[in-house]
Amino acid sequence: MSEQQHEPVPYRTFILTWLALLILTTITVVVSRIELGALNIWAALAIASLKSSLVIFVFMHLKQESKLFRVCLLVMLVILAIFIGLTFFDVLYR
Amino acid sequence: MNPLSNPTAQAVDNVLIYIFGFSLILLLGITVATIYFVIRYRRSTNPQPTSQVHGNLWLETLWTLLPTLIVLTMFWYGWVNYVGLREVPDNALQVKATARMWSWQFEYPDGRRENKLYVPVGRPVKVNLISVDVLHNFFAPAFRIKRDAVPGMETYLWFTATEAGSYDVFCAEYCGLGHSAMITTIEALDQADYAAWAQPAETPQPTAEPHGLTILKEQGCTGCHSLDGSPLVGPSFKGLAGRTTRLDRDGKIEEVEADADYIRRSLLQPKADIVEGYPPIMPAADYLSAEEIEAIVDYLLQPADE
Amino acid sequence: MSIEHRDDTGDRFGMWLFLYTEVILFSGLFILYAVSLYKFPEQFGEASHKLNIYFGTINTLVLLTSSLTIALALSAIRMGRNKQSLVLCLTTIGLALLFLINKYFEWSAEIGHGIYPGSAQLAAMGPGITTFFNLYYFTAGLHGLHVLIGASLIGVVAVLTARGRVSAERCGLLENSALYWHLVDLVWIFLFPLYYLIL
Amino acid sequence: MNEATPRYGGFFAESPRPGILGWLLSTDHKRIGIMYLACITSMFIVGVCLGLAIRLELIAPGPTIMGAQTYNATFTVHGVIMIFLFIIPSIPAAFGNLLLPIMIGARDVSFPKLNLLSWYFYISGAILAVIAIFSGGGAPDTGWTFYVPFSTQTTTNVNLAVTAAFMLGFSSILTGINFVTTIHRLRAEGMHWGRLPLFVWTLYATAWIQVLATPMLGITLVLVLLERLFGAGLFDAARGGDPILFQHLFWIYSHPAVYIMILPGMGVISEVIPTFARKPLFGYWAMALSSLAIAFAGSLVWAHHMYASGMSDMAIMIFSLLTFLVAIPSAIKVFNWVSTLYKGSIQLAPPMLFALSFIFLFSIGGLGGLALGAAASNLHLHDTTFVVGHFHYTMFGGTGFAFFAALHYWLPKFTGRMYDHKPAVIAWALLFVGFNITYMSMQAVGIQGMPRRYYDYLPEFHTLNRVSTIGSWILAVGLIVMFVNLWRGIRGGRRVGNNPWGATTLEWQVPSPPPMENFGAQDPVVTKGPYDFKGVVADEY
Ligand code: HEA
Ligand code: HEA
Ligand code: HEC
Ligand code: CUA
Ligand SMILES: [Cu+2]
Repeated sequence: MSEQQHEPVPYRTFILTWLALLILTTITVVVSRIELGALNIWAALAIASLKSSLVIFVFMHLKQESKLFRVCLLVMLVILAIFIGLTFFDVLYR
Repeated sequence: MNPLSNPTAQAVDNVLIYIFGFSLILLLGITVATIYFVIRYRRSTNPQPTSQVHGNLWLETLWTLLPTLIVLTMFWYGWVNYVGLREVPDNALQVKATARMWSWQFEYPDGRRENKLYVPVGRPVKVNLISVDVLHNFFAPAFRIKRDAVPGMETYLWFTATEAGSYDVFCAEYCGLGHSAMITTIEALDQADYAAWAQPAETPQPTAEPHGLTILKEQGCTGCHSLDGSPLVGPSFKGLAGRTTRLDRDGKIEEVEADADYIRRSLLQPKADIVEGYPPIMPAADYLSAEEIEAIVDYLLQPADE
Repeated sequence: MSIEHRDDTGDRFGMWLFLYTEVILFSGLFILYAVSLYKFPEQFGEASHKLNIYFGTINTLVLLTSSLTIALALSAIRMGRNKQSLVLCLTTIGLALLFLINKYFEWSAEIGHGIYPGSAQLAAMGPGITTFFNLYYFTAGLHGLHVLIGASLIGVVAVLTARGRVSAERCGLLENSALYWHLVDLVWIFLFPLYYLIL
Repeated sequence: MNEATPRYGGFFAESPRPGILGWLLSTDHKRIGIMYLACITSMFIVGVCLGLAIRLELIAPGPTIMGAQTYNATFTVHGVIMIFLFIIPSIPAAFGNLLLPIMIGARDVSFPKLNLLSWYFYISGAILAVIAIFSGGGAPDTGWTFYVPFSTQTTTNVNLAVTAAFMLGFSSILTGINFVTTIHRLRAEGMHWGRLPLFVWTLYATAWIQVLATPMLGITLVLVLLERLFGAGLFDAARGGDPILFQHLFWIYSHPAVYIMILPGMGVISEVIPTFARKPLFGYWAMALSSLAIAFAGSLVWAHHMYASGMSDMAIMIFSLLTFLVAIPSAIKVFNWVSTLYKGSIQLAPPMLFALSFIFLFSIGGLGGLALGAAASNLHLHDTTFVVGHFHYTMFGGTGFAFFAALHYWLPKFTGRMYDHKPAVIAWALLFVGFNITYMSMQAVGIQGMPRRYYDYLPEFHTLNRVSTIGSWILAVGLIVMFVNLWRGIRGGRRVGNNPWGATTLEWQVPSPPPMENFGAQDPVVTKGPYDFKGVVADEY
């Protein structure tokens, strides 16, 4: 079962990630209180994506998983982007 | 699909013929090849396969690229002709079409309302579609045009009748019970007839039907309510006057004498009291003016004269 | 019956696939959100001000922490510290409950103001705002449901750990429940700014 | 199988549990596959009988055998049953479960218990759907597309129907997850990607669509439900909603779904044709990759169902272009099938007949799809019976005939018995002729402009409709002959060996019916490609 299980991740890695997430959360809240117009939403999304990639790669051990896992994740995200993006070809130009 | 001379139909038919033509050729090619191989290489004459080839890069690239080109031309031809269907000539006659379960109403710039779409021959007509309840679709096969009527949104289409005559209009978006009955016609009149029709009749003809009845027909009430007692979606208007209707007030049945304000209520808040055994689908007729409603009430209440 | 045959990587892979389906499920609601935001920008801003940002922020912290604890629980079991792992699992469940309790108070407050799907008051606020709150309730509700499921999964894991059925060699179940729990966290990471923070 | 002979009974005989429980609680992929096959076939029979009723009603203008409400309910239920209960699970869930593990040299799928669970979701969905027909407010009358706002207003059992569809979607998702994982993790030693049978490739592509598209259907249906329960107004224009958005969400799933339907069918054809041409499939990699290409491109084109919906013209241009791109991989497949026949040694056994007619019928359907995909011509053809013709050609003429081919091809494997060939050929002829009469005339009347979902029609459409109805009777006879013949074959057909057709994929090397663990003591080691016919002999012919 060598390839089946990966090495346990040391506690501090997780704790540091957690701190990073907390900091990012405060950043979103602060940024959202500044009036940036449409930028607000993009900033929020950018930070959220950053946070989620932290969760995915560290907490969910994607770092240790084989390439297959990352490729599949990519496929899913591409499809997701297509679903949302192409819908907007209608909504934006209606 | 008889050849038609009007512009929209021609635009669409070009594409149809182009694509069907290609498709026919391709289909024939494939079928003939298949049948030929099946006969030529049948087990009885060809007991052992005479080739074990796994593939052929050139052939495969060929029949990847060829279809690509073919479909791209199809796409382009389809698109350019579609653009033509969306660009309305600016001298177009504007008509507002209201779709409701299950009837059409056409309103002209001069405020006149009709259930059939009367248009002059030779002049482009722009139909602005709206719906008051669910999705409907204005489909005129003779002009190859089709567009949904969407509640809360205005859509449009245009056409030009090149020959006088009467052309079918269907509702081509499923809208429930009366979907297949939601049919009307485009009446294309040549100049003289159209002029005659277009000028307002100042003196109402002696044989004019009661005003209320006209409204009922205009408003598409008759789409759901028959005048001859035959049951449609809604109860028939025949003998409505003084009829005691059994109402279903959420669960408990009540008997009501159909009098003036009952009818007003039925018109303005149909959901308030539902006639027993009927679905609660009657649209509120609050878009009617007060006198229109009175006219309807009067008409419905006058005793049925035998 | 198929013979006892074990493939942890396969199990994890299957779990990831399942998580993808969850993401797509929520994405449907996010498409609706995006389109409505595009149609009613200022109504959305106004509506989101009606949401209590403190509840939102606290819940974010709670979920992030719970993600940490469950991740730690996995490391712990891998290092053979089953007791610790059990404690961490229970903490995670505790945090999940805390999250739900928060939600309960938040929602009852809003419902107290007569703001809930189909309420007359909401309808009175006009199109954009109604859309916002309906979407908010459905998305948050669906997410809450996932919190519930995830918590009970981890509950099962905890019991099995206590019984010694989950251990350094056989921690697949804990691994997958943890994955699921992280997804719950991920959804909230997007849900939070979109509903509580847009101006 | 039930006769009390000491003969070898394969997985039908061996079971840890006796009797019916041995099936209902079995996690063996073959037993689950058989259970799927049984349910799906019965659902199919219900569906086609409804189809027959539809045609009977349309034999003449005006009411003939039913009222308008009944008619609307009939085509709705016909559509729902055919789509969600028959065609989507037909080949993947039934034959996929039966064959996939054996074909890749595995003992079972990755998650046998999940597999059983997904069957239970299927059966509960089926039961709910049936309840929806017979209970309360009457059978749903929305059409299988559940378009709002009508679906949120009608008083019929839409809630139940929607819940049923939701469960069926979940069942389909579980199957998808299972197959993807299985194909990645459980391939036997030596079974690398270049040696997978094409059927496995198509199942793989299908499974990905099931995983990535189906959840969108789930959330859409949930929203319809919430709309009906709480009146949230998310799709209600009056309250800031957008009815067209529903159509987007619905088709984001339901277009990819049509490739869930056709891809496994294409896989079956890619197995049958080489076997009866005794020749390797032409262009293996082109076939494998085009399956993935279809799956991917298929998720880019959903809005070609919405050209007339009031969607923006920009979107129409984009989606029309993408729609045409989907046609290309399909074209590649067709050309490769045909050229596989070249210089083969062709045997017109029943499965081959169905496979060859698949090519013809699917081509007609698909080429019709091109006319629908072009923006201008779609405006004339949209929601006419031409569309109905198109999708019956693709679904029934395509997937349906592939399903029949699979039945004739693999049933001998799983029962160890062979049906009579003469009745099978007669049935095929009847089906083929009846099919074209029925749907060719339907397409023709559509081009003349008859809208679909029409309970009543104008006199000018009468002739073609009558022809179509008569065609459906020929179809009916053909189907009955086929089913009866197959049934007799299963019960009392003559015994055949492990490899009646002389096919090369792994399932033909195990005994028929296959034993519980598929490969006895040790797992197989694969040393050659899937279509290497050297030295393989058929014990038939
Ligand atoms: C198995 C199911 C299936 C399949 C495989 C397809 C395949 C295709 N479909 Fe179809 N379709 C449906 C099932 C299916 N469809 C259903 C159920 C509906 C109606 C839903 C409803 O409203 O109820 C529908 C409706 C539908 C519409 C909407 C019609 C409308 O309502 O306005 C459109 C429009 O573009 C379309 C297009 C296509 C295209 C381009 C393909 C392509 O994939 C076809 C590709 C195949 C070929 C092209 C033929 C084979 C190739 C050759 C013969 C080689 C030569 C070819 C070239 C050189 C190009 N389909
Ligand atoms: C795989 C899918 C599939 C299949 C196989 C069929 C099969 C048939 N369908 Fe289907 N149909 C759909 C999927 C399918 N349909 C869908 C999705 C719709 C859209 C619904 C909607 O609009 O929402 C539709 C709509 C639809 C319409 C359009 C309704 C309308 O728009 O007004 C019509 C009209 O003729 C029709 C007819 C038929 C017919 C005649 C058959 C024939 O194939 C039937 C042939 C079979 C028989 C005539 C019966 C044979 C008898 C038996 C098999 C019994 C045997 C019993 C024993 C052996 C015990 N169907
Ligand atoms: C979509 C179909 C539909 C349309 C259009 C419609 N109605 Fe109705 N109507 C019904 C139904 C169904 C009922 C019975 C249930 C109820 O009382 O609401 C009904 C009930 C009524 C009643 C009470 C009848 C009785 O027997 O008590 C009156 C009066 C009436 N409608 C008038 C009208 C008028 C006037 C119009 C046109 C402005 C109209 N309706 C348009 C469906 C319709
Ligand atoms: Cu109106 Cu169909
Ligand atoms: Cu499609």
